[in-house]
Parts: sequence; structure tokens; C-alpha cells
Amino acid sequence: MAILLDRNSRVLVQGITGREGKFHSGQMIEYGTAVVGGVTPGKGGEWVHGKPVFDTVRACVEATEANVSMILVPAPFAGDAIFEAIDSGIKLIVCLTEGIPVRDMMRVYEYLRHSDSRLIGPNCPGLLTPGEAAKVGFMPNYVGKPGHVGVVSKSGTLTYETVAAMSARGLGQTTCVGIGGDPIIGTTFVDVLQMFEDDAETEKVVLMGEIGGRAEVDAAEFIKAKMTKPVVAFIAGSSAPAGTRMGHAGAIIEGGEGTAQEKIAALRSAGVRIAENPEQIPDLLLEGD
Amino acid sequence: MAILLDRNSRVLVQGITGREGKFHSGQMIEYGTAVVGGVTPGKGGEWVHGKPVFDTVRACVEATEANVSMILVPAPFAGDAIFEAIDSGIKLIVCLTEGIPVRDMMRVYEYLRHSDSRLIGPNCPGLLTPGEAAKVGFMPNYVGKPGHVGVVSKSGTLTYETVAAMSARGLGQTTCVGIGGDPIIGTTFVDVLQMFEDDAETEKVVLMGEIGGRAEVDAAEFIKAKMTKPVVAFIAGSSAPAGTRMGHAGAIIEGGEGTAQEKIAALRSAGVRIAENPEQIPDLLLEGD
Amino acid sequence: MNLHEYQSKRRFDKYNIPVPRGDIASTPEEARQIARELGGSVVVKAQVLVGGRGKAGGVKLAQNADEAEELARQILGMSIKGHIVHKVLIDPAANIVNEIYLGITNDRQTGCAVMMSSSEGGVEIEQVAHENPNAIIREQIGPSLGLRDYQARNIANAINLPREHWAAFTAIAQALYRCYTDSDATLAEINPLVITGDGTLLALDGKMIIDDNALFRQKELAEMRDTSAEPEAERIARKAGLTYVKLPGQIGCMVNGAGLAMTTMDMIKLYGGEGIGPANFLDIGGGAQADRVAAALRIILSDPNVKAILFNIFGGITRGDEVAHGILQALDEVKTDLPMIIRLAGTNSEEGLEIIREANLSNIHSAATLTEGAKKAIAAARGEL
Amino acid sequence: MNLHEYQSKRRFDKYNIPVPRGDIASTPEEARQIARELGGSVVVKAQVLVGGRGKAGGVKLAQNADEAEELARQILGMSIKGHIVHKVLIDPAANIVNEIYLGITNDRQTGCAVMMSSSEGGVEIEQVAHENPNAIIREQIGPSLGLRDYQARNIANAINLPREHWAAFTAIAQALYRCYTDSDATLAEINPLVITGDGTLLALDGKMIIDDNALFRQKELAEMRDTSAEPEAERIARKAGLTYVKLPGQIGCMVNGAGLAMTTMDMIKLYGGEGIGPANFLDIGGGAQADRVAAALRIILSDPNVKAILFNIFGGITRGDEVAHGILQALDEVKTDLPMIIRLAGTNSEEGLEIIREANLSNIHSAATLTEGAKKAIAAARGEL
Repeated sequence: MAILLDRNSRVLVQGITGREGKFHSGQMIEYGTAVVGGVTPGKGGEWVHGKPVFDTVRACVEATEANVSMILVPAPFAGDAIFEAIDSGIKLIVCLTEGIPVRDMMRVYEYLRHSDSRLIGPNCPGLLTPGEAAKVGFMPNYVGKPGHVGVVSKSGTLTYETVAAMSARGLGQTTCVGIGGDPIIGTTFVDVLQMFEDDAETEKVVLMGEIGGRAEVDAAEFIKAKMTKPVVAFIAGSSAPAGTRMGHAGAIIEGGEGTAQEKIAALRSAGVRIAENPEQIPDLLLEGD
Repeated sequence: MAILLDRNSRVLVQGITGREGKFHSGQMIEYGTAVVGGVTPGKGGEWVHGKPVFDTVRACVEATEANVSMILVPAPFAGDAIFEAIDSGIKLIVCLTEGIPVRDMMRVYEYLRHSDSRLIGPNCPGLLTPGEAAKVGFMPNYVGKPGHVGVVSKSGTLTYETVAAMSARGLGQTTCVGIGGDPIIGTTFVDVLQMFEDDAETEKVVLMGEIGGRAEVDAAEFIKAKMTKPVVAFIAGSSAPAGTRMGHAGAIIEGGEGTAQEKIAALRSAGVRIAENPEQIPDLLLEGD
Repeated sequence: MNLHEYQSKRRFDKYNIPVPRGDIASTPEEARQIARELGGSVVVKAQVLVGGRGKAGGVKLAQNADEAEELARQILGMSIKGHIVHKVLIDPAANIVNEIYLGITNDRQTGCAVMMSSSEGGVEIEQVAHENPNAIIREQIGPSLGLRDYQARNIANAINLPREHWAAFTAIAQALYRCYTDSDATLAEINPLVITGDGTLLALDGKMIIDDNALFRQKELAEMRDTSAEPEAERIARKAGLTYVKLPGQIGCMVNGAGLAMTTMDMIKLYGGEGIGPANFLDIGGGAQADRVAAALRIILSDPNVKAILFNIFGGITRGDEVAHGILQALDEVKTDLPMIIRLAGTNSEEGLEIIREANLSNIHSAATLTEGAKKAIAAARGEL
Repeated sequence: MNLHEYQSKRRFDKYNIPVPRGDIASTPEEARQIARELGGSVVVKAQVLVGGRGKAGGVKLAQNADEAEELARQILGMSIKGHIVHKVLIDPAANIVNEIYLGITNDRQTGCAVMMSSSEGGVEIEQVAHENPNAIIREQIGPSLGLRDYQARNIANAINLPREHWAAFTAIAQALYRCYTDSDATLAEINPLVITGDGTLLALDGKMIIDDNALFRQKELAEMRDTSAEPEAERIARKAGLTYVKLPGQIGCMVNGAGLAMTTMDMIKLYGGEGIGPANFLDIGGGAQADRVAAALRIILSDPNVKAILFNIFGGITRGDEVAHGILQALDEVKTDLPMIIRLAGTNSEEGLEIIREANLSNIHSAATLTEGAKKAIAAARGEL
């Protein structure tokens, strides 16, 4: 087992004919993922990596029985791409696109809440389930390793960093989930923590947060109330000055809310062990045994 | 017991200061209904029948703990009145207003589907639960009588007609529900049939339909598949020429669909006994015993 | 409220849906003038608010301005299913390669708008629906999201539209949806939407129905109502806020509520047998007040076929005393000896009956129930009361 | 992107939100002219994209045109928290009876817009939130329904607004929401919204923040960006599509991904101790290509405080070979002897490292891990590498 993504996942790529779409679908196929087709309006009938391209998600789903969509289309079109995936019955949508306007995401969020689909992201690195040779997104193919730690993170590269460090120490992963750091995202820390808690194969969980917002505080409250599995966390941004936006729309400390210190304190009080350096995470995971 | 409305219902009236609002709240109070207050923007602080008037539904709910709203405001404002009731946490909304534009109702319908509220109507006569001395809407106070027959109807006056005839023959009702005949309504025949099926006190059900749409055919399918209680029905409009709109937006036979004959056939095949004349309904109900 | 073809197409034009650059003529001379300005062959199309005008000879092709004048002369004044042609539309003849159907309507089942399309344009969609339902592609449109481009692509894909037309098709679909929504339409239909010889899309015929309940906020559209073809009685009824439909029988009916009004008609048919039927459907609506009742009575009395009148009022929001006042008020203005059967029940019915009784009119009979009322009205119509 | 007060208020004015009829001056003479035209006493307000200008002496009341000129002379050119005042707004002084707060922002928790209001206007809403959170009334606004009139009434009721102002308040609330939505704002705020002596409502001060991600469709707003107060390096970074924040330390950082960039800064702080810190936050973004990397490097090198540079690239969407090309390209254009520590991992990192190795530059050191990279950079900044 694992969460969200496994060997039964049949992935279509919205934006497969773009530069990034092409490259990363290739990486995914190489990793073993069942990429079954792609969608680019106006390019139906073409082929990418031997996979058929369709004009619409509906046509792709009908022909390929895809059940997961990875979205990698330019930001102005990403909101519509998500709507199209939802309306085509895709149950798991992973949107990698960065820079989607908040107004578009507010509409997506409202629509999504009333649908049966789950959205991961946007502006996220995607999912990796090493034990099932399944990947959706950007995570470098070599970083993961099958095992029993669930990883959930707001950040992309910081996740690769940590997962690679874990793998190097023999600590494999069930699934690595990058939820993205945008102000409005489809799946939160709490959602993923719940899934890991319910997943028989996951024994421990790593959470990677950062400054801004209160998602980590919500996570701490959830861990305290509901989780039985040990959690190790790292929070990025303890050196960031208040009130400064650090890249991610999410990474800003608002009016004294969302500092690393306050998040770390909340997590600690929920029994979470905190790493000072992401490269210490494997130590903390091993210590626990 | 009964369905939807009982002696615990605390009713607020949106549009209580209007001519009709005032008259019918008076009738409801006389009947025994717990009318606890009313709402008319700009008239907060006034009193009608000794009940306080508020500017907003929220303020009324906070002060009176109302849990049912009856809406009787002019059609241009009725859509917003329903949104306001939903947003104020009202679980049962009965909208009597006639003539709401379809576009407004499409928006209401979408919003409603994603809320916890139930809407009866619009353009309906409301609800009557004689055994609990509770009434919301237009049904004349004297027509009902406590008993064990559930009544559900698209039509207003036709319902009074039938209910009065039943009461005169000693056949009392659990609840009488007028669902309205508009193209888009909040609660359908099927919804109400399900409630009557589940209600321990209801022994038999009367359904009053009319030409247009396919709600009666859906009801027939539901009755065939799910209902154990006997149903008696009358369908109005068997003499109406095809393609002619008969008042209700609902009462039009569209392209050969929705004739009385076809509805009657569907209901008959579900084991429903059909009255040729609403005044025969009591006979059919009594025959069954 | 139905719009004429030319009204619908002018509305489409405002939304940048390509339509033929024709114009409207009320006289043969105007038709000639328009045809001359357009040049080439033209189509002369009767503007009536009823279907089947093609079969009735209301749509003709003219090779030149002379022919256009001649055809306009034939068509203007023609009666199509009882509708007199007062105007013809003169459109340039189009070079048609392919015909598509594209329409939007309200869907009761899902409570939202639905866009329908079919590669079989030019015929009535009801006919396609009957003969080949799978040929109709449907896309539900949620009111909050509106029509999305991918939905238009879904349709284009499903009707096998050649890809070079997708962009134009999507733009037209979006425009039609905006037009439908902005207009509070219950139907907005392009039939046929044609692919022309020069590879463009063109809305050759158009139809819109506007939600009567929304006319209060659609002033511009409300003014487009063509009452020239409307029967006088229906026009008066509409102005008085009544719903009236003329029927061929002898018994005038005045009822409150559409369901009860239909039931009353049904009872007349049921007990009347051959040769007896309702003269009208008339719903005075909820909460009808005295002057509305009076207007209703005047309308019924204006029908020379009427031999008897049946009032069936079961008061809920409508109050019996007001109905009674209305009847007396109308009888004061419009004298009649016709037998009238009055059945009043419900809210304030006692008061109403008392008012009628006090008026002491010899041609008024009361009935306690609907069945009794229907039977008495039938007897009265037969001169047997 | 922040708008100036005067830009926000001009935008409000377009939506019929009542604002003072003032104007903007770049010189004391212009200020005098505007004050003279307005007549009476005026307020001279520094236009800077930073809070707290009142306390800093950037807002002053002038009794007449002479005083307005004199105050404008004092305020223009003033530095408020490092922002130089280039423009002042001259508004007529208002007769204030009461001050309200009214704002709309995006709410992360609910994923929708929220309208906030408080009867305690004129102070920073964050301060109210801190001291008296119950004084802030919130109404969530669903994107499909938008703000409804009853929500404005709910607010008016909750802040105890006298009923004679409800209609005007509702209109302003609706206009503010439309302005917020149409502008792709993440904040639209009127603070204070005042009730004047003559019983009208007036938006005395305004603030808008526009979603940077939406500027592609907000051309008019995008052109309002005031770059005069923006540090040169940040301006260049923005144009290159980079996120750069200047910090007071010595170690220039170039990292891909915001989370890893912050973590790299954190590691420098963690291992650097007193006197050593990051010189910047710099996220080259996902999929950064050679020219973007080169631009980033040029920006870092333009900071005279920088003693060493730490590259920390963990490729996912970003590819190591492209980063390597970018570094070499930039070094080709901008020569430097500064020690550079390069840590490349992830997608195509082998290729990248090979490219760097082949360039054979003596001031480049490689690191295998983030910790090693940070420690080497600290040593280099101390001149100990």
C-alpha cells in the first residue's frame, strides 16, 4: 500500500506537449509510472513518448481510462485545466503550475469542495510512491526508496533534499507528498496526515513546513488529537525577517502570525520532534526506534 | 411525528411587513404555529402580531432561535432572501413567492445543493401538519385534520380541494406538502415520498401531480422500487392541449413529454391507484382498507 | 416571451455571433430595396412566432430584387397557423457546406442550463431528439462557472467538427451563452449554424425565448414583444396579470391556481361528454384582487362561444370576499344574462358567499363542490339548468 | 504589488465609492496650486508604499495654500522607513464625525474572500485584531455568489451603523467588492471610511494590493507600479522573474525553491554564529534556465557586502546542467574573484557538476550536502577557506 498514488494509477498529463510537460512525463515513464496519454487543445492526434495526445480531457479519459491528471499548463490556463479535470471525473488531480492568480484558485477551491475530486497543489512538486514505482511531478527519480516513512511537505526542493538524505541512510518512504505553499491549496497537511495515519504501511511521518499561514499549527493540533504514529518535522524560515515575502506567496509572516518559532512550539507541544537542519531528520527518525 | 414541520418548528417570516406576509402570519399564529419573528430590511424594531421584526435573518435567528423560514417577498428579491436564509443557518426554508426568474433559481439551486438547508418551493402553498397545529404557508386553516395520510402536491388550490375532501370524510393527514410547480424546485416528489415512507405515523400517501416535466414519472419509479405504503394519485391536465402553457411554468407539455396519460400510466404500473376526480381520492383511500 | 427570428439574430449580432447582414421589410417595396442593396440572391423569410413556416411556404429563395418583391408580396399577409405575417426578413442567400444545431436551454432535471449541439442542423431539435437521441450532445453549464472553453471543445469533438472551425465555434458558443444569460432567456438557439463555402461559421436562423418572470429587469427585450399576432383577449389577460388560454368549448372557467384550473377543465371534459368542453384556461393567480377578477370576467364574456361560466375558487392566498367583490364589480360594468355557477371555498369563503347572496342575482347559482359545480355548469351550457 | 493611496482612491472613484476630490503634487508649487483650487484647509499626505507615515510626520494639516506649499516642501524628499517621498496627495480636510474600517482580503482558512469591518476605523486593523478581536466583523464572500446585500446589512447591523447610512454603506461595500474582484486585488481597504458632518460616507484613505500573479491580465494596474522607491536589485530581479530580497549579511545565496532558499539561509545563521548571515534571499524558481541564473548571479555580485556565494541547487524541474551553464555564462560577463561554493543535486546534477569541473575555475568549490555547503560558505566569508 501507500497513499494517493500506486501502480494502479493511470496518469494523463495536461500540457504534455509543452517543454516541461514533455521532459517530466519522460522522467515519470522512466521511473515506471503508467503515463497513459496527454491533453493539449489543438494537438489531438499527436504522440509524445509514444503516448497519445488528445484535445480534451474527456476524450483522453474515454480512450485511456486515466484516473490521475498531472497539470503542467501555463498559469493563465491552469484554473480551467483543473475544472476540466474535475468535470471529466478525474479523482486525483496534481497541479504543478506555479503563479496561478488567487482569484482563479478561489473559484477552483469552491468548485472542488463540492466535487469528488482531490487536488494536490497547485505550485507543488507532486507525489512519489517509491514502492510502487509511481511518480507524478518533479521529484527527481533517484531520491526515493521504498520504505515506511510518509513525507509531506509545503516545499519542493527542500523535500528532495530531505528525501534524498533519508534514502541515503536507508530510510525509505511509503509516499512523498508535496502539497505546495500557495495561499489556497487543494490538500492540506491535516488531510495527508490523516491518510498516513490510516495507511497500514506507513510507520512514521516527516512533515516539512515553512513560515506563513497557520497550516503547521493546524497540523500540530491534529497530531495532538488524532495521530498515533511518530512525527518528525522541520520548519524553514527561522532566519527570515518579519513582514518580508520570501518567494512563495505562503512564505510571509503576517502581523506576527506564522513565525517559525510559533510553529515549532505548537508542533513540539504535540510531541513532534523538530530537526534544526533537514539533514538531521534521518537521525531523529532512527533515534525513535 | 410528521414530516418537516412539527410543534418544535420556530418560524420566521421573511417579508412579514408586507400585505400578504402580515395576513398569512396572522393565519398561521391563529392555527397554532410558533411564529417567532419576521424580517424586513429597514423595518427592524417594528412589531407584527406582537412578533419582533428584524433587519436581517441573522439578527432574527440570534434573537428568536427560529429554525424555519417562510419567504414571502416580491419575486425580484426572493433569490437573495433564500441565500440569506441558507447563510443564516435556517434548515427548512419554505418559499411561497411566485414568479422568480429561472436564472435566479438556477443559482439558488446550485447553492442549495451544497448547503445543509432544505428548500420547499418556490411558488408553492407551503406545509401543514394538522396533528401538531403547525402551518407554514397558504393552506386554509380549516382544511386539515390530524391523521395518517401524507399528502404531496405540485399544486396549491388543488391541494386544499383534496385535503378538505379528505378531512370531510374523516381521513386526516400527517403532513401536507406543496412542492410547487416551477421548473426548478428545492424539494421533489421523490424527496417527500422518501420522508413519508420513513415516517412511522404516515400510513398512506396521496400524490397530486400535473402535466409537464417528468417529476411524476420519477415518482412512479421511486414508488415501484422503494415504497411499501399505498399511494393514491391524481394528475391534473388530462384535457389540456399539447404545447400550450397552462399558467405554471411547469404545466406545459413539451414535445410529447409530460402528458397526463403518460404520467398516469407510469404511476399505474408502479401500483398507484389513480383518481379521475380529486373528490374520489377519499374513496380510493378508504377502499384500500 | 418569444422573439422573432430577426430580433434574435440582432441580439446575437450584439454578442458578435456572425449573422447574415439582412434587414426587415414590412412592404414588398421595402423588400425589393433591401434585396437590391444586398445584391445577388436572397431569402425572404416570414417573421411569425410559430414553427413550421418553411412547410407553410413562408420561406422562399429569390434570385433578384424583382423576385424578392414578388415573394414578399405573397408572404406578407399570409396566415401561418393563425399567425398573420406582418414582416419578412430579407437575408443574403448563404453558400451552405454543412449545417449544425447549437442551442441552450434550462434543464429541469439538473436545475441548470444545458448546451445542446448536433451535427444534424436545420431540422427541429425535437425531431432529432426523437429519431436519433444520441446525435444530440449535451453539456451542463453550472451557473457559477458558466460555460468553459473545454466544454465547447468537448462539443466540437463530439459532433466531429473539423478542427479548423474549433476556435470560431468556441467563440460562438461562449457568445451564445452570454447572450442567453444576459437576456434571461429560457432558450437561445442557432439552427442551423452553417459552415459556409468560404469556411466561416454563420448563424443562419435564430430563436430566443425570454423568461416572462424576468421581463421586469429586461426592459429592452420586453419592448420587443410583438402583440400584433396575439389574440386580443390574451393581450388583455397578460396586462391584467392573468394567465388565459382560449379553448374551443362553451364553458368559461375562472379558477385560482393552475392545478385547480386544469382540474376544473378536466372535470368539464369528464362529465360533459361529446360536444361540451371548457372555453378557456384561466388562472387568476394567487391573492387575486377585485379588479383582476373583474378583468378576468370581462375576458371570459368577450368570447361569443361561452354559454355558461364556472367560478371555482378555493381560497388560500386568494380570499373569497375579494373574489365576490370582483365578480359583482365586473357584472356592474359588463351586463350579462349567462348562467354563472359559483363555487367558493377556503379563506374567507363564507364572507364571499354572503356577498354574492346579498347581491341577489337570478343568473347566479352556487355549488358546494367542484363536481357539483362542473355538473351544474354543463347543464347550464346545455340550457338544462 | 502595492498601490499608492492616491492610486487606490482613484480606482475606488471609478466604482463610485465617494473619495475626497484631491489631487497629487510632485512639487511644493503644485501642492499650493491644488490647495488653492480646493479652497479651505487641506491635508498633505506623503505617498509611500509603507505604513506608519503618519507617525513619521508624512501627513500634515494645512490651513491654506501657503501652508500646503510649505508642508509639501517638508514632506517631499523625506525618507520614511527607507522610502523616499516623491509625491504628496493634497486632499480637502474632512469634517469627521465617525471613523469605520472596511476592507476585503483573501482568507487562507476558508479559501475565499472575506469582508472585514470595524466601528474602530482609522487605526491599523492588525492592531484592532490584536487588542479587540471581537470588534472586527467578518463576512465570507463565496466567489460564485459574490457579496450579497444582506451581508452588507449583517455588517452594518453588527458595527451598529445608524440605519440612515445603511443604503450608502451597502453601495460602498458592493463597489469595494467589485473593485477588489475586477482588480485581482488581494487587499482592498478603506481606512477610515468616515461619516462626515453632513451625514455622508467618505473613503478618506485607501489601500490596495494587487496579486502579482494576475498582472498579466491587469495591464492598466501593472503600469501603475511605482519603481522609484524600489531598490535597483529587486527591480532587476523582478524583471528577470526571480524573487530577491536583500538582507544585511555577507553570504550571497542562490537557491531553487523558496523552502530550500529559506533553509539555506537558516543553515548559514545556524552555523555562522555572530556576525555572519545571508546577504539575500534569492529563489531562481522552478525550471530556471541559463539566462535567469546569469541574471541572478549578477544581482548577487552587485551587492558590495557579499564576501562569498553559496549555490544550492536541488534539481527537480530545474536541471543541473542548465544551472551550470548559467553560472559560467554569468561569470563570463561579470568577472569575480569571490569564493563560490556550489552544491548541485537532483535532476541532471552529474552533468552540471561535470560542466563546472571542466571550466576549471580556481575560486569555485564544490559541496556534497547543504550542511557542507553552508559551512564552507561561512569559512569562505571569514576568509578561512
